[in-house]
Amino acid sequence: MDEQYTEMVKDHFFNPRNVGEIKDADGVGTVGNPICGDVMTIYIKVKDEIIIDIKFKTFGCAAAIATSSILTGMAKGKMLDEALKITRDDVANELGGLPAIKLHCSNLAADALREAIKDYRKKNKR
Amino acid sequence: MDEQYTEMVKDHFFNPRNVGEIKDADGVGTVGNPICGDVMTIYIKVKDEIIIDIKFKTFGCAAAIATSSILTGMAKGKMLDEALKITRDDVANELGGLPAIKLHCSNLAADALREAIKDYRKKNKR
Amino acid sequence: MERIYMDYGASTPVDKEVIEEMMPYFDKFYGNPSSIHSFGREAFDAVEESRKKIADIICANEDEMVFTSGGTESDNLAIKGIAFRNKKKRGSKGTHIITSAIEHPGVLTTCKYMEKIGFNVKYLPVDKHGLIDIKELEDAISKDTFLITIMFANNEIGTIEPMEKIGKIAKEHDVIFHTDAVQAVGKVPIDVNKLNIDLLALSSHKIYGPKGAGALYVRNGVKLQTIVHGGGLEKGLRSSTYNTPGVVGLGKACELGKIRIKKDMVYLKNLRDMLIKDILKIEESYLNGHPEKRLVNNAHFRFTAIEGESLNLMLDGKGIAAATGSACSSKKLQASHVLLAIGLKPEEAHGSLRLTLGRMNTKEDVEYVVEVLPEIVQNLRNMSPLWNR
Amino acid sequence: MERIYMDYGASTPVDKEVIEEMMPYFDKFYGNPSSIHSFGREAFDAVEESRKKIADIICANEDEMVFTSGGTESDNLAIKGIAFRNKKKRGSKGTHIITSAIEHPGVLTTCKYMEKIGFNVKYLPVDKHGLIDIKELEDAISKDTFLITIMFANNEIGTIEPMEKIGKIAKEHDVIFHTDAVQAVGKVPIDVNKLNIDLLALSSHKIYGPKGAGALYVRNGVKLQTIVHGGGLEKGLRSSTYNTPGVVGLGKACELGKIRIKKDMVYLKNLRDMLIKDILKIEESYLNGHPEKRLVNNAHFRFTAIEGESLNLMLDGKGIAAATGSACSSKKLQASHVLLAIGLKPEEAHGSLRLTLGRMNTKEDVEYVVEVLPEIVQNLRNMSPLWNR
Ligand SMILES: Cc1ncc(COP(=O)(O)O)c(C=O)c1O
Ligand SMILES: Cc1ncc(COP(=O)(O)O)c(C=O)c1O
Repeated sequence: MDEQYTEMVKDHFFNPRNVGEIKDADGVGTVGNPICGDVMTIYIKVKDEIIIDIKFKTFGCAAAIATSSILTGMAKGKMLDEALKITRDDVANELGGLPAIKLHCSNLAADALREAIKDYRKKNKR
Repeated sequence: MDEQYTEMVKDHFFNPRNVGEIKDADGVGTVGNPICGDVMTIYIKVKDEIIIDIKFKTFGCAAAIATSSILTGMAKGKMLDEALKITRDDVANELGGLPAIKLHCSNLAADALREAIKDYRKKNKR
Repeated sequence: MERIYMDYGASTPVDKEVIEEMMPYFDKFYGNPSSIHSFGREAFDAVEESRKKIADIICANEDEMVFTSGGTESDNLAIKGIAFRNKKKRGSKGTHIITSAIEHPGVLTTCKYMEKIGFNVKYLPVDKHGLIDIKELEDAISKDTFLITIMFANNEIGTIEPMEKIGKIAKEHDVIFHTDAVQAVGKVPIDVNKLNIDLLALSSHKIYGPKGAGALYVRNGVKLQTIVHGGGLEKGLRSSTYNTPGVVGLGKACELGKIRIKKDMVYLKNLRDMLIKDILKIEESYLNGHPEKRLVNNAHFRFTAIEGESLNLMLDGKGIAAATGSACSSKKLQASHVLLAIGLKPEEAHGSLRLTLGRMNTKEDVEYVVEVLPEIVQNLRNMSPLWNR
Repeated sequence: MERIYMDYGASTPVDKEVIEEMMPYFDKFYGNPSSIHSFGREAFDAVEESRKKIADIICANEDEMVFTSGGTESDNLAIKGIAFRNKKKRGSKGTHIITSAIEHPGVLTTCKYMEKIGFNVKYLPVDKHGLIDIKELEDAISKDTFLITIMFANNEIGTIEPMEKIGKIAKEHDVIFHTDAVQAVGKVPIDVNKLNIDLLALSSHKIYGPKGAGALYVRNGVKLQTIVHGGGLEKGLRSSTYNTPGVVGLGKACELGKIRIKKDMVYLKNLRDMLIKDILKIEESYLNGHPEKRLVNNAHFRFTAIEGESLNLMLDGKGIAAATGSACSSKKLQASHVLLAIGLKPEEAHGSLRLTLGRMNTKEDVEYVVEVLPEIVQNLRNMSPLWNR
């Protein structure tokens, strides 16, 4: 019945990495809905198919903020194809797990990243 | 909601007066039923219409024993006609009250005395 | 780190004097109060003395109090107890219950269950401050209405409902009136007779008593069906061995509550108003609940573009314990029904913060909260895609 | 006067170690375990740790335990919880419940209520020792039977029912098996899996824990309807703020119980057998209950021609706390249903004495009781019109 946040979640919540906007982002992805209590925007800079910079803005609970923070760290420096493979489960695992009820609703970062990559590819269609 | 025994009840329960039998009693009265948990027998010696000795035997709860004890004290030395006037309420009052649920079921002493007097009068019909 | 507790609405520490009073009943006077021996009698006496003290805080008679395990059970016993009396005993009444949209789950979930098993329930709406409309209440009453259950004071936004008027209407229409007064006891003077209250739920752990103890006031003459069947204590209304220490603790808490209420009210209101005044200086911050008709210890806010769980955890990181009506902090992941009922949009309800004060709070506590909060709100807004300034 | 407590079956003192464990949860870790801040989390952790300890004493999983306010509520939740699941969810089962004639009122009164609202209940008789007949149980099962509820050990005469056989039959017939184990826990080793028990009620104040706390074991997969509606804790099975000190106390009591059970059993059995041997020397005294299949701490007697309340009060006068099944000591003024069920006549049932031993009793206590009792019995008999010798 353990429904509490791990130390890792707390660390990323209290000291979120890569917070902010990238004004001249190559791709931007937003998921979530304020009515449900979670909105996430991910900004990426891409060079040679590599994510060279990534930032996020998140409205949501501690899980939403922590998953945003860790996901940005996981994605930075990755090839886009590799980054697309990051799943919600990967994110949760990297954080040492999430409370069951948070697993689905607040764990949106991987989705936002996929949206950002999609946005980048749309803009940069060959 | 006070359902506890008064000090007076406890005194008469722990130190019952007039316990016993009168072998050559002039009147004997028994009331109650072992199934209900209370049986009382009152023995009286009568001289010139006066109760000159009285004893009891009681099977029953503390209230039954205490009421037997105090009743015998109240009746001793009384004229039969006076003794007949002793009611259950008189007995309960003399004890400083009884718990409500004991008021009716265990307070049989006055009835037993009446039976004893009736018995005496039957035997000594003029 | 020093910690500051401002969540007295969720639970209170047990008062030292209450603990002291309870202690002997754990291992000295441990007899079962129903036993006839001396160990039982000393426990029985303590239970009955406590009954008087508990009745006293709401100006009731001691024989009108039924002990329960808490506010929730009291609410359940009140509502189901009246409803499950067979129809004949309820008189010519039907199956209609009137309640409000902002009740505590102890009442609300029970009412939803009653609907499921065939009763009809009217959930009165509230205005933007959380008040029910008396006219609407009166209009809702039909010949089928047997129960009005409306809380004394709301646990989230602190709004105090018009008890006297509700009581008057209930009496006029010969309808039983139950109130969940869990948050009000000790913070609002209560006289069940003046207010025409028939049933009243209270809980120990909100008034510096131990958890796991509560009581239901049942006006003499009002008949209930028990919901915990057994040996038949409490005139058959609630079975199970008396929780002697719990009852004694609740009794002492009520006694202290009665003595201290005036001082408490002035003291808490003063701290509360400091909180409200200073917190509302934050940009796009709003007070929820009624500006005046509110519990002296309740301050409830919302902040645009941030989410309550995060806000509360950030405060927790600074040692401050508070609460929120955010969906994310609840197991059901739904925004507070109270905040929605006062007309907030879900996204507004998410950004809520409840600070509930208690006897142990000081001016310094308030100053610390007021100092720390703006920066946290700012940090979260800087992180929020909904805050575009 | 020195007092001797031999009514552990009615309630126990709280163990010093249990009190110590509980204390911080009154005024140090007083947060509501459902709150998200640090005060809440430390309380939550304590609750969950206790859950493990409680599950452990009956070899269950921690997620199979539901906290309640005591044994009575656990029994109510078990029986009503299964019964009120709608028929479809109960499967093709009907409305038939099987119980025994000697259940505690927590079960018996609930069953009587179930009858009143349309269920059918079979009350299995018992033999002169208080044992149900397994064959009779099996014969009573029909396709409509959805619940067997038979106590583990009887609270009056101490008889231990054939749990393993009942469990086996329940399983074979696909019927839910609930047992009221309030008196057995800590005095009989229990493994709910070995015994095929689906639901098991236990109570804290019978095992040196605090009053007002209990638990219901609910086998994984067994679905219940809640009886206390509210915020939806305990997987929706039991709402109301967690009684943290109560839960912690129950947890510690279970932990100690598990550690000490072997020693306790030997120690208590030894004292009990001394009691029985010496008390049966009294003329026309009889042991009630089973000679072997009985709780290690239970000695239950009857004495011809005397009444139990008087006997108990006389013992109380000598500082000895005991119990009786006499009508006169009960609010209902009826002789114990258990004593009648084992075939005693009402007048025999009146003369009963229950001595239930506990950890704090000593050999000296037993010696004192054995010394004092014969004289009291003699005095009462001398006073009794039913004793003619
Ligand atoms: C208004 C209100 N009613 C009922 C309750 C339930 O009380 P308890 O936790 O004692 O069951 C609470 C607190 O949780 C409350 O605030
Ligand atoms: C066998 C049995 N079941 C149930 C109970 C009720 O337990 P509680 O007093 O905790 O409600 C008791 C004790 O009173 C008991 O002995």
